[in-house]
Amino acid sequence: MNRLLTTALAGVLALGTSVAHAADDVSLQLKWVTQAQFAGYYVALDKGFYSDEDLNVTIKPGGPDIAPAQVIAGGGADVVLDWMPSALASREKGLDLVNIAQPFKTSGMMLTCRKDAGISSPADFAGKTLGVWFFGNEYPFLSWMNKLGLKTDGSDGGVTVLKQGFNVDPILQGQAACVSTMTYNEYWQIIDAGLTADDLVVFKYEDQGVATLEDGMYVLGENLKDAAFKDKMVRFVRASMKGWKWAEANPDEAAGIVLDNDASGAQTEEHQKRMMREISKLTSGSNGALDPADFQRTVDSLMSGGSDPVITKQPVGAWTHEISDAALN
Amino acid sequence: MRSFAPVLTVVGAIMVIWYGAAVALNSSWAYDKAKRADVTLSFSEMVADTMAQKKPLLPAPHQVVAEIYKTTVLKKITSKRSLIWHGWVTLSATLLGFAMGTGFGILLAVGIVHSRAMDMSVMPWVITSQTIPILAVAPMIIVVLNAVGISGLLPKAFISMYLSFFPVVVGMVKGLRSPDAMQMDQMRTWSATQSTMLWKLRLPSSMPYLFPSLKIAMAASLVGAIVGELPTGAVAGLGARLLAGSYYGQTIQIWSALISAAVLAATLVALIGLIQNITLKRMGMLR
Amino acid sequence: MSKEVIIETKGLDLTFETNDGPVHALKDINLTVEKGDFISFIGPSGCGKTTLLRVIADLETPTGGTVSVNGVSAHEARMARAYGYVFQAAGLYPWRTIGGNIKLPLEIMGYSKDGQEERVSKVLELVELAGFEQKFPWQLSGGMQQRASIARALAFDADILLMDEPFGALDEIVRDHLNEQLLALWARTHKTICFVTHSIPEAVFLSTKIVVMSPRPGRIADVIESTLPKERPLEIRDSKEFIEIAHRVRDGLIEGHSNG
Amino acid sequence: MSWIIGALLFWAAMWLLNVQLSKRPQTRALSLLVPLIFGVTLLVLWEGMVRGFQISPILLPPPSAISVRFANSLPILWVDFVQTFVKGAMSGYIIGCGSAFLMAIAVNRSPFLQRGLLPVGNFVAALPIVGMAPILVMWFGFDWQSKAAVVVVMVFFPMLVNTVEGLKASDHMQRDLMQTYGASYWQGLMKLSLPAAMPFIFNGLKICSTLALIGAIVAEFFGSPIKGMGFRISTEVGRLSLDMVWAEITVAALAGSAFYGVVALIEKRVTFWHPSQRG
Repeated sequence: MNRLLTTALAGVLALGTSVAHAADDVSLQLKWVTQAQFAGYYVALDKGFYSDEDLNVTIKPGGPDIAPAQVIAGGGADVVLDWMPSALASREKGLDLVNIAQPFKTSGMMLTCRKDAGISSPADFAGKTLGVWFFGNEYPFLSWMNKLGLKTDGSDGGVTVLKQGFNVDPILQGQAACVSTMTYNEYWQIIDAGLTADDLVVFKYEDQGVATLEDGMYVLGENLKDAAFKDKMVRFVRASMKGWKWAEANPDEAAGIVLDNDASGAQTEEHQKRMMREISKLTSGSNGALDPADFQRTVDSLMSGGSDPVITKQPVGAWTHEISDAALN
Repeated sequence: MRSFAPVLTVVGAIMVIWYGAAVALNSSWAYDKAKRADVTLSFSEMVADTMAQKKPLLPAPHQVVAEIYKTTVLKKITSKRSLIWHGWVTLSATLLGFAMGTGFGILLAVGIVHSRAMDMSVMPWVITSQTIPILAVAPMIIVVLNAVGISGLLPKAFISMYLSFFPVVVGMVKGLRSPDAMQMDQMRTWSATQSTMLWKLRLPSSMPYLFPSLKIAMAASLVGAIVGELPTGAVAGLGARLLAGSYYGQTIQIWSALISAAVLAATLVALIGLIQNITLKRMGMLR
Repeated sequence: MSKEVIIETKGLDLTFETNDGPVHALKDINLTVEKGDFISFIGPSGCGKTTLLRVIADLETPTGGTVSVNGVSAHEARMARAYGYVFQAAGLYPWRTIGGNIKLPLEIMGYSKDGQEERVSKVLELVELAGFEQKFPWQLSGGMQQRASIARALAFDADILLMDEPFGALDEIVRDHLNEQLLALWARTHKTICFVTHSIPEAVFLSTKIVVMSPRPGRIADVIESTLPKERPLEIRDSKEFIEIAHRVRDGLIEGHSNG
Repeated sequence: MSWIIGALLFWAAMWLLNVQLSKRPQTRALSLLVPLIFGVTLLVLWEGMVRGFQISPILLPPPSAISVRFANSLPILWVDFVQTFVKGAMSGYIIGCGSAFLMAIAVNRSPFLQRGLLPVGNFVAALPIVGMAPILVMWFGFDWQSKAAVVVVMVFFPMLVNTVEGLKASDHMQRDLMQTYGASYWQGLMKLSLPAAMPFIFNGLKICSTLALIGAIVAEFFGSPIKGMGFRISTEVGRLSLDMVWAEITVAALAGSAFYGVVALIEKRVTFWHPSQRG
């Protein structure tokens, strides 16, 4: 109700300033719940960067069972945030997702293990239980295990895979030797729960050479044929990147803005501030344009899957610089 | 007083078990922590620790009560951290879904009672519909409804409706068929039409069957609203509190959301009970 | 030469505590039942006749006075399975066949399997239900169900039969028939029967002794010894003697009522 | 467009057929045929609408695609079925209903406990127990044990309330009769209270049979090994294999209906004497 009111108000204000034409509506589907991971968009909304661009943006929080690709296919959003592997897999299913901007330069994904479970290097994984997120987030893990030559189907000599819920309980309870974590989020939940950095070993996907591109902006290819839509996206990307850079420069304020927008009221200030700092490390290297080399590395890693690759053929037209070039230059 | 003492005893016993379980479940974490800090815990220190952990496996009752107090009384109702606000979000979806489910259920029951074809073909599928795991379908329902431009309260209410229409159909089919042959024949001697029979005989006689069904439907509707909030992300509502609590390991928050949901359910069911008493008394069906 | 006393109550008193205050159900009941008697309790509803029967059966505990059955307390008598009890309704278990229902008390009392079969067929013959052993109660008419419930009360060796308005819900034709059968049964088995009814002709036709009761509080207004012979065809109800006794019962009822 | 019109026409035709069929004297075959025709009609309508409106298979696949996927994925579906239904739902159902039954018998002896436990039981039965799933997964680990635990908690109170209610169902006269026989408590329980309670007990068992599968599937959303119906559903939605998701839902519906049917069949056998079954 509150949000409706604010958007309505924003609409009225926008009308007041530029009576000539109404603001363009854009809806953005996040990949996960409202948190500092998406600070750039909330900053852009809060600081008026979107309305400066004459955009009326609605941000839809995600959740564990929201598949952004499904939402955009159903027309529930104009832009979605997704991970490259999942987006490419969706492309193979016939959904024409195109990356228009990539604010995240580096991956924040890692596998966090307990030292007392007897793990010091990836060579120790065999026979252990590893917690993994599914729902389209399992692809980087699967290609990594492939690279290590470890089976994930539960057969001998491989690893036992556990579908991790949306928390880090399995490692706290000792049900898994390792769990998937993000540098900015779950890792700190483990620390908050009482384990110390000395108790843990972390393997960053970035360091293992299996990193994939996270949290890119994707739209439907057919929409890009529409000039008006393209123009809208150019403005959207420009405002969003402005938001991101502002968030990097003012992490504490950005975290505050995120907290204001969290409808669940479950986030804590401490956690969000810390998350914002970690997120800044991941976004700082990007101006918003996708680096084709990063793309190719992701594709190669996904196609190297031996008998069961995540994607089977070289994707064509999965990204474009058209929007980011127009937005950033 | 006679009826309160046993209830209080049982609740008291549950509390004792709860506290005992809290100590038992949380103690290993307390010892773990102490071991890493290189101190030894006395028993009383351990118990004190298990009562006051930030993220206990099982929070002690007073921690939950304190959390509920903090998030209801001490927070402004409009605050996003207020449980009352979240309760309201869930309640509105529950009530909307309940109303839709009840309406749909009654219509379906009327159809089934009046048409043999409907009775034979629809009824088995009504039962089958309840074996579909709604949580699995919930995200898809929400996405599909989104695609046709429906979002916000309605998708959740649809899930509530899906769960709540079932008991109403079952109860009302029974209720609408409850007038005996003599009463029906009596109506026929006055050459009453089907609709007169429905309004003057079938519906009034179905009331004692309707209300128990409504109670079940209300509880089911609340479950539906909460389930609807789970997969749609931690946006708002008690389900979102549950999810966010689980996501961040905030067990105290999970329990306080659970208990609030329980209180909400109990209140709603009691409300229907009250309406039931008043209605049935007016209709002379209650001594 | 006096006969053996089977049931004896002295100064029996029973007060129920209800939400609307105490209800004085029985007051100062003194009663003696001798072996082979057929006693009827008659009176308007609420006069405590059923309650009195239930006290004898140890289904209610009196608040004052004593009851002895077969020379022991009512409780001991119940534990010794001294009587069979027939309720107002047949009260057969719908999930058991007629045979199974009659076996029920036998199973509880630990009769042998063979003994059970033998008794079932014997009592079914007594109540003229032979051949209905495999039927379920709901497949039988009301009168047949009530006969089955009498058979159930007869199945085990109890010398006393307590019957609480057993034919109250049946129509007159069936009732007459069952009354005749009951008399024949009584003659054959030499049981002592206590019978609650609110029908004057039924009481007079069946009993050797009629206990007239009056309400609020329930007490005995009159005890009438029947002078009718043991052999009683239905036509006896037209005899002068019968009508005379019926008159006395009616007078007793009216008097008890006006005193109350 | 032709798909939509065709489907609607088919719907109308089949409905008329059903109306005609239902007017005939009722036979066993007919009472199976009519709902079957209705079910097929629904599927045809679904197929027609999906094709006619060209709904993306990522949103809603047509039944034909689902059945193809179903037929091609039998081994996976079987593994998931065993994991979720046999291990999770069934063991939880048996433990939950069994312990609730024993508890009810224990409570039955004490009117004090009955008066105390019934309101509390009713309160808990109305609880959104689903919310306990994350907690129980936290306690009992991620494998089927935690799913069974969720099912136990879900079915316990409905079963308890129904059984306690049922044990009180024998009427006064029948209990007095047991007294006149000088029957012991256990004799009274075995010969009277339990048989009389059967309709209520089966009511509880039927309610719990639908709850059990839902509980087991929901619990898998909060952490699971990489098999199970709930795991597959949530994972395949993420992979946009909606045909697989619907294949699992089909399995769930089939298993759930079959389970319900078996319980109902046993009920018919056991409570043949009850007016509702004599029909």
